[in-house]
Amino acid sequence: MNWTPELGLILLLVLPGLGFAGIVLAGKYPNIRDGLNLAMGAALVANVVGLVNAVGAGARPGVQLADIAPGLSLQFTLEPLGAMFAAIASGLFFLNTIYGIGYMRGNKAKNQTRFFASFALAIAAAMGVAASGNMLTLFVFYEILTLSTFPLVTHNGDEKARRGGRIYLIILMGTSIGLLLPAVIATQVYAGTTDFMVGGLLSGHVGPIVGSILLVLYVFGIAKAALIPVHMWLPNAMVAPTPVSAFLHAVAVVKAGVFTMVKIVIYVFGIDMVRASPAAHWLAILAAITIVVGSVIAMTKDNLKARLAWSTIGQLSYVTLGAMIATPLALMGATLQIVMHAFGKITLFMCAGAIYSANHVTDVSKMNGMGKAMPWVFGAFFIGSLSIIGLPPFAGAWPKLILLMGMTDPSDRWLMVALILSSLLNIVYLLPVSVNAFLKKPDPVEAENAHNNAKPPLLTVLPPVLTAGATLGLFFMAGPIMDYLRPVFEGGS
Amino acid sequence: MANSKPPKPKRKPAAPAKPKSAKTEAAPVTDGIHPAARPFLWVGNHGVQRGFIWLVGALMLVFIGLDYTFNRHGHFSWEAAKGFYAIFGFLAFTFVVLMGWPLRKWTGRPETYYGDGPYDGADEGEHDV
Amino acid sequence: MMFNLLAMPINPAFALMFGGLLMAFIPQWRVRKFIALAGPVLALWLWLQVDVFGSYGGIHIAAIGLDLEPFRFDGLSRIWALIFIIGAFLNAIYALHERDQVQDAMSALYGGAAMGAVFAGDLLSLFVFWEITAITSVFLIWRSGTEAARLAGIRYLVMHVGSGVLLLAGAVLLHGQTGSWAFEHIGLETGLAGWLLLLGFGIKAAFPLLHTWLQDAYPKATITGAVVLSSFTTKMAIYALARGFAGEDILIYVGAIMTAFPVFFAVIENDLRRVLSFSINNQLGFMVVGIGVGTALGINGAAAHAFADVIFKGLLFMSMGAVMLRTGTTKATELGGLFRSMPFTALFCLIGAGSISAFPFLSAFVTKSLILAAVADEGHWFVWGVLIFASAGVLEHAGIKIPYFAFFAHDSGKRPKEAPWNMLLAMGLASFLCVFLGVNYGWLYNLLPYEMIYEPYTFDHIVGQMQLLLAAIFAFALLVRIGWYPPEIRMTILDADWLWRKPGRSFLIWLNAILDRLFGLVHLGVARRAQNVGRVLTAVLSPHGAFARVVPRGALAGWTATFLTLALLTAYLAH
Amino acid sequence: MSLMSAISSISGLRDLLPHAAALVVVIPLLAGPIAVILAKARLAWLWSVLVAAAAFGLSLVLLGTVLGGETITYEMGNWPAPLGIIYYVDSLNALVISLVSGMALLALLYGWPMVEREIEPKKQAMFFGTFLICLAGLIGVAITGDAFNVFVFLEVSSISTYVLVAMGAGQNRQALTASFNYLILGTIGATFFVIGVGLLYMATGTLNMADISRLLADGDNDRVVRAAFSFIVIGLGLKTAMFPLHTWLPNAYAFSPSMIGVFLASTATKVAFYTLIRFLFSVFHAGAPFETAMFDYVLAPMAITAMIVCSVQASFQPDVRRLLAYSSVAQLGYMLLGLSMGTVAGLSAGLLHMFNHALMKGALFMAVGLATLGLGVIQVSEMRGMGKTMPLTAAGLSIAGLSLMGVPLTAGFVSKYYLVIAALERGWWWAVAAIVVSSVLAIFYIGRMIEAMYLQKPPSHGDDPVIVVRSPILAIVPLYILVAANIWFFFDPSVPKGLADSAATLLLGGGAP
Repeated sequence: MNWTPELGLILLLVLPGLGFAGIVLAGKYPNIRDGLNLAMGAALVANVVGLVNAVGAGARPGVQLADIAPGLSLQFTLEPLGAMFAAIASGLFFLNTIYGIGYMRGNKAKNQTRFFASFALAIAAAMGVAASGNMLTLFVFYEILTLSTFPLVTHNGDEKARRGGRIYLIILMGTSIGLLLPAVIATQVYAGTTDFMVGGLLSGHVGPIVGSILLVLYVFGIAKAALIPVHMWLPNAMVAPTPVSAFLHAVAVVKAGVFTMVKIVIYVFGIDMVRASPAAHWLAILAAITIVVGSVIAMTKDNLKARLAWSTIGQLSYVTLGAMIATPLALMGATLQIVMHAFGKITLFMCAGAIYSANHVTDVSKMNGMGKAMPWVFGAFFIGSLSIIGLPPFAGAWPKLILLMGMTDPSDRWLMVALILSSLLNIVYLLPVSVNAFLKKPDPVEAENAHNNAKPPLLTVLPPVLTAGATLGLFFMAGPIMDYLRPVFEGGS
Repeated sequence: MANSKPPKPKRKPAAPAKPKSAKTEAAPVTDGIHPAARPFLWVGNHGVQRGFIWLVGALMLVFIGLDYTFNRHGHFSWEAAKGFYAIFGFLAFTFVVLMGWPLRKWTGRPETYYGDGPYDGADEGEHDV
Repeated sequence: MMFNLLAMPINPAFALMFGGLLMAFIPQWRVRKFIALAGPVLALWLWLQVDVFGSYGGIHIAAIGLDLEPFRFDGLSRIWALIFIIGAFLNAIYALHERDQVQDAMSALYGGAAMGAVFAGDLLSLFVFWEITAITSVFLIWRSGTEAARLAGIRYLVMHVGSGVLLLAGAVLLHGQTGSWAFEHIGLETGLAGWLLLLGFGIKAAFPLLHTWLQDAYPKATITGAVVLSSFTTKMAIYALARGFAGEDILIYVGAIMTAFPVFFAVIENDLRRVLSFSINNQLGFMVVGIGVGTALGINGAAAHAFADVIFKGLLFMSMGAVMLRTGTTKATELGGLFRSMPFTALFCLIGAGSISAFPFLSAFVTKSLILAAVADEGHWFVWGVLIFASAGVLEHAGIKIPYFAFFAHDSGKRPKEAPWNMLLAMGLASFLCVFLGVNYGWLYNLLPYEMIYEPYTFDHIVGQMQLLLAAIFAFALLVRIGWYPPEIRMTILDADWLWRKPGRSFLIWLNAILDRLFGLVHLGVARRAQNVGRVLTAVLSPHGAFARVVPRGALAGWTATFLTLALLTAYLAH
Repeated sequence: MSLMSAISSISGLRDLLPHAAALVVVIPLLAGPIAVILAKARLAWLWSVLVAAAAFGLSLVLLGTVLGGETITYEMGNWPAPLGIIYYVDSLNALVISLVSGMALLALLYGWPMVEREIEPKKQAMFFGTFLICLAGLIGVAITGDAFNVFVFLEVSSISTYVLVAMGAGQNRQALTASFNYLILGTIGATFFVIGVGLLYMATGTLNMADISRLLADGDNDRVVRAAFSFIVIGLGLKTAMFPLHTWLPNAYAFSPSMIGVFLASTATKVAFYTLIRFLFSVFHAGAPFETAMFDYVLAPMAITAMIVCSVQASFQPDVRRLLAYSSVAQLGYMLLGLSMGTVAGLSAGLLHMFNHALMKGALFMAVGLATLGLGVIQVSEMRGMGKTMPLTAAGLSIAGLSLMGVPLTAGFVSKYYLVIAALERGWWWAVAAIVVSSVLAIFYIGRMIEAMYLQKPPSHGDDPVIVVRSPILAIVPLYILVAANIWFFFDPSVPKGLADSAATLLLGGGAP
């Protein structure tokens, strides 16, 4: 059978499904299991590469999975935005799998089969989100993503993990069923369909007030995007093992949230409508507040993963901010932030996990002087930090620039303050981690601790170093990426 | 090359420093002297340093005197005043130095004030002194 | 994106940056040192290759309509690039004895980035290089390895990245207004955009109150690091100001303040490298004034003075670095009488001191006077007076204090070795350049961006300058003699950074505590409210609550009847 | 689609079974006493299964006929209406009848291991007999076209239900009180209903529903008619467990034998709900002012109150089955809400939810019954670790629970989706809000169970965890049939949705029975 984009679209779900089956069946034989897992990841990446090329060449493959009722169908259509998300998610998933294998083996974790099986389901869900052709399908996979990551969040199985998992589930399910679903259904009622449409499927069907209400429902309903006050699940989900955190923050979950955010602005509301909506302005302000507050709270956290979690809340509100400002440039910046942040943040999380694997240290204040034992890890962390801060020549610089370019309208421009402040705060809470590791003398008591010189497993060092290198490479790749995405934003004003 | 001998005025005999310097002068360390510096050791001489002020004073007077040999056509009228630059320079310098006292009173703090610890080259160099 | 590198002049900045990247991966120090020296030489060669002013090798990004001009060669960028090349070369020699891969790589990258910024024809390229200088230079501070350096480095980075982000914001706004990214004259009439850009440039140019990173970080940098740092960052900012804000009146006053205030601090500062940092501030003030005046003479003065400053300020830092290398300190209280064992260093230091003090036949004499003349030409008598005053102040701290307390004064008894040969060589070359520029000023004047007619060596100029300098030296001798000169004491002198290092820090700590408490209260409040709601709900709805209590069956029947009545009423009343 | 065609092909049998409409009631009614006579429990059970299967088969035949676009009118004893009793099948009750007989079959399959443990051996045959009579009563209510006949079958089913509930006394003596309460309130309801029917007879002189409807079409301002209307609504409301007349329900569900809990939860209130619809829309006329007033001021407010209050109550329940019972009252609120919209879309959504709710609640009660059987679980807190000890049951319970929450990929999503759409079309934003709040509350109370099952450690004796409990396969199969149905009807809801649509169109389009 020849590979066609339509087949590729189906394979997006089938490959992880096969992977899931393989992992479960080979559960007793860790080497075979992990081999299957990697093979699945590689096949998925290859498949996505094919799809990305096809979409880049102008194809818009579509497949209808189930037709439940008129206007109610599971429909896949891949466009550049989705192709980009699929590429990021599958690519980083592959790296994260390598890393996860190293991490879980290095830490001799329990229930590895369940762990990787859940991962396979979650990546399937993420692929589903990426390829959704209508809001209903997106919603369905959005929910599956929540459910399939739940066992991952609670993987450690202790009281803390359960509490984190409970909050994770309550907030994500509560908002999605309570806010997002009514919004989706209302969209169906007003527009007669939920199929994504260039220019916005709601435009012309609803007035500004109903539009605003729907926008608010959508924005808070997509709690995965972690806008204050629906962000609390994210810090609480930090109880999970590090590969999960990396997956939540950089590969799929939060990314799926902000991806959905961009998607609804472009295809459900349409840029013009969001721009005209009074609610969007306030939501943009809220996003700006989230950016600053996330950074400020990140500063106060000594636990590295907690710090990174709050950092994600701040960083991904860039996307929401861009989406709510809704100029083509702001949206381009927002979309680019999804890509660029992914590489930066996954680097940081993988480094955090590598440090933990080496010596079970989680607090920043106890990492002083560790740079000598783990130069590559902390070097990668440093590069990742620079990218997150948004300094050239690292990937994170582009989205900030383009976002700023999209914010020059006088009514928006003062929101730039949030971005500027955020960059400075990022330095304060991110850079000292690696700088202290290299420069600060360890506490004498800590220095006595033989663990301080422990080395992390190789498989946990290699992936972050690769992604750190990628942040440098992506800085120079930004042009092609933007060209690729351009058709999406040309539909707007 | 530099046409002015750099100033080497008299060292103020600071009370706590005195025993130390006396000790140094009592047992001059000749080992550390650079050969190229030997001809100029007189510069460190107490008398020379004390007398330096006269040299500078004399030179200053000479240049003030030169003011009388021509009419300065500067941008501002006061530039033409004889010895303007000397007076301005003297007053400015004195003012700057004397302001050091109150300034130090207001802004001086112990070295450990910011709690950053010492920072003079803890790790570097071959401090063979 | 595409690069058209062939058959076109190549940006000399790439020579340095490429070298820096190479060095980052080369552990053999000899190879690195060779690259470090070859980089500036290659850059110079590339610099010489460009015959025609223009912009080369543009990059176009279609998706967001972005045109980048990373290499614009014109009168203004030409001279700045040259001095950066010279600076990089001298610094490389000065660092030959050092075996630090990080510093080797970062110094070259940093110098290259600074040069890249100078060549940037658009604000985005400028931003990119602007930020790279921040990232790379901070390593020169951190590598000294002290706790103080680490903290100062972080503060430094915050301010410098902040400067870059302000620049970016301003650039974006400007682009919104004009539709162009080109880095040409900006001016404050562009409103917010202009102010943001000015602020961004101002941080790196160490405007008053924004200057503290300089005195904070430079003295804590490594020995070679301080020398490298003194060459690039601030001069790059001066270039940006000259390009973007020439003729802004506000700069005249900002510059005047910059020349004046550091001299007071420098008097009582004990650390000689910190004294030099204040001196940088003061010298930048002269350049800023020149830019503020904005005439051909003023801009030329700023350019020429920046050129001279890289050399003589570098020389002074080099001499202090040598002292530091040999004695481990640059605190005036610990030093004195070093001329006995470090005569060459002392001599070079004196030349540097003379240069910065603008003794005739040394470099600053022919450059600073351009600025003074420009100010006077425009009739700013008060500012002119401040500059003359500041010149006396320069003499005090840079001309006298540095050499005097390090090499003369009372004998500290320290007899360190003379500086290594490479340091002496670097200092010697710099000293030579100081004299060379002071004498062959025509060569420098020819490189300046604008046409002008000016002759520094007039009789009244020489006499006036000598009067000023000698009277000031006389005052120094007198004050020391009568004991009014403030003695050197080891202490910290507060500066504007006190604002954020003390109350600012306390405020943050306080804010954090308050936020914690606030969040706690909110949580508690929510919890209490929830508890109350929960209690009510429990009372009504729980298995033991009012609703679920086993009701007597009669009551149930009654209740049903009531409900029936309600239904009947509804049915009857409807119409 | 495939399901629909499959059913249509069965409809070819209708030539062989022209009397299907009568047989579907008569067979179980007559088979009930036979079951008692069989005396041997296992034999009685087998017989019951056979009968239920036959009833189900017959109802599928009827369903096939209706899907073919026909309606069936069967004259009992060939006495034409209005003198004789006629049975009448259209898309509305075809769905209900299939549901009732299908659930009866599944409940019986599921019930054997349960009954074996829960009911005294000598009462078992009697239990199955009563069950068959109850089934006949419920089908009869649904199929008859005669108002008084409705009352008769309603009482047949009710009285047998009281008995069945009371048989839970073997497990818990409270079953007797619960049954007695049920009996009192059920009787009040029946009485109100029969008063209403009497008043209707007074006003129209006939008991045939079609005739009543025709006669009422003219003079609907009659006070007698209005009184009849009120009595019937309240009477059936009581049987439907409409808030606040639901107080009999939680205990009746909670203390009855497991199998009866499953059956009642998925059928009894549904049949009453059907009857309510039948009277509201095809006996009375939806456009009548008093009916609109009743919808707007009584039914809709009570519906959303039920949706929220009972969901909160469910969240508080420590007892699993009471939790599910309160949830049922809340879910009935959804159906009443759809009904009270008075639009085709609303009614259709209500009917669809009725169908889906039967599937999910049936599955939930089955799973809970298994949990009780295996681990002695009565309280939510006792379900801890069930994900480990009873993985299959726990998984089934979770999926059905997700369906109850209205998560996509489950049938519960589809009906809530249509309900929200109907509310929006009607402009009832507040109803949408209530649905949302109630769904979120459902997350809470279902989440409590899921959390206990999967996130808490199983109970252990010292260090040894309680070993995995094997559930009887005979009980697991029907559970998973329902679970699969919950998923199936997300992807292909065409049969119930089509029936609900055509029923709603028929009822509101003024089509007389």
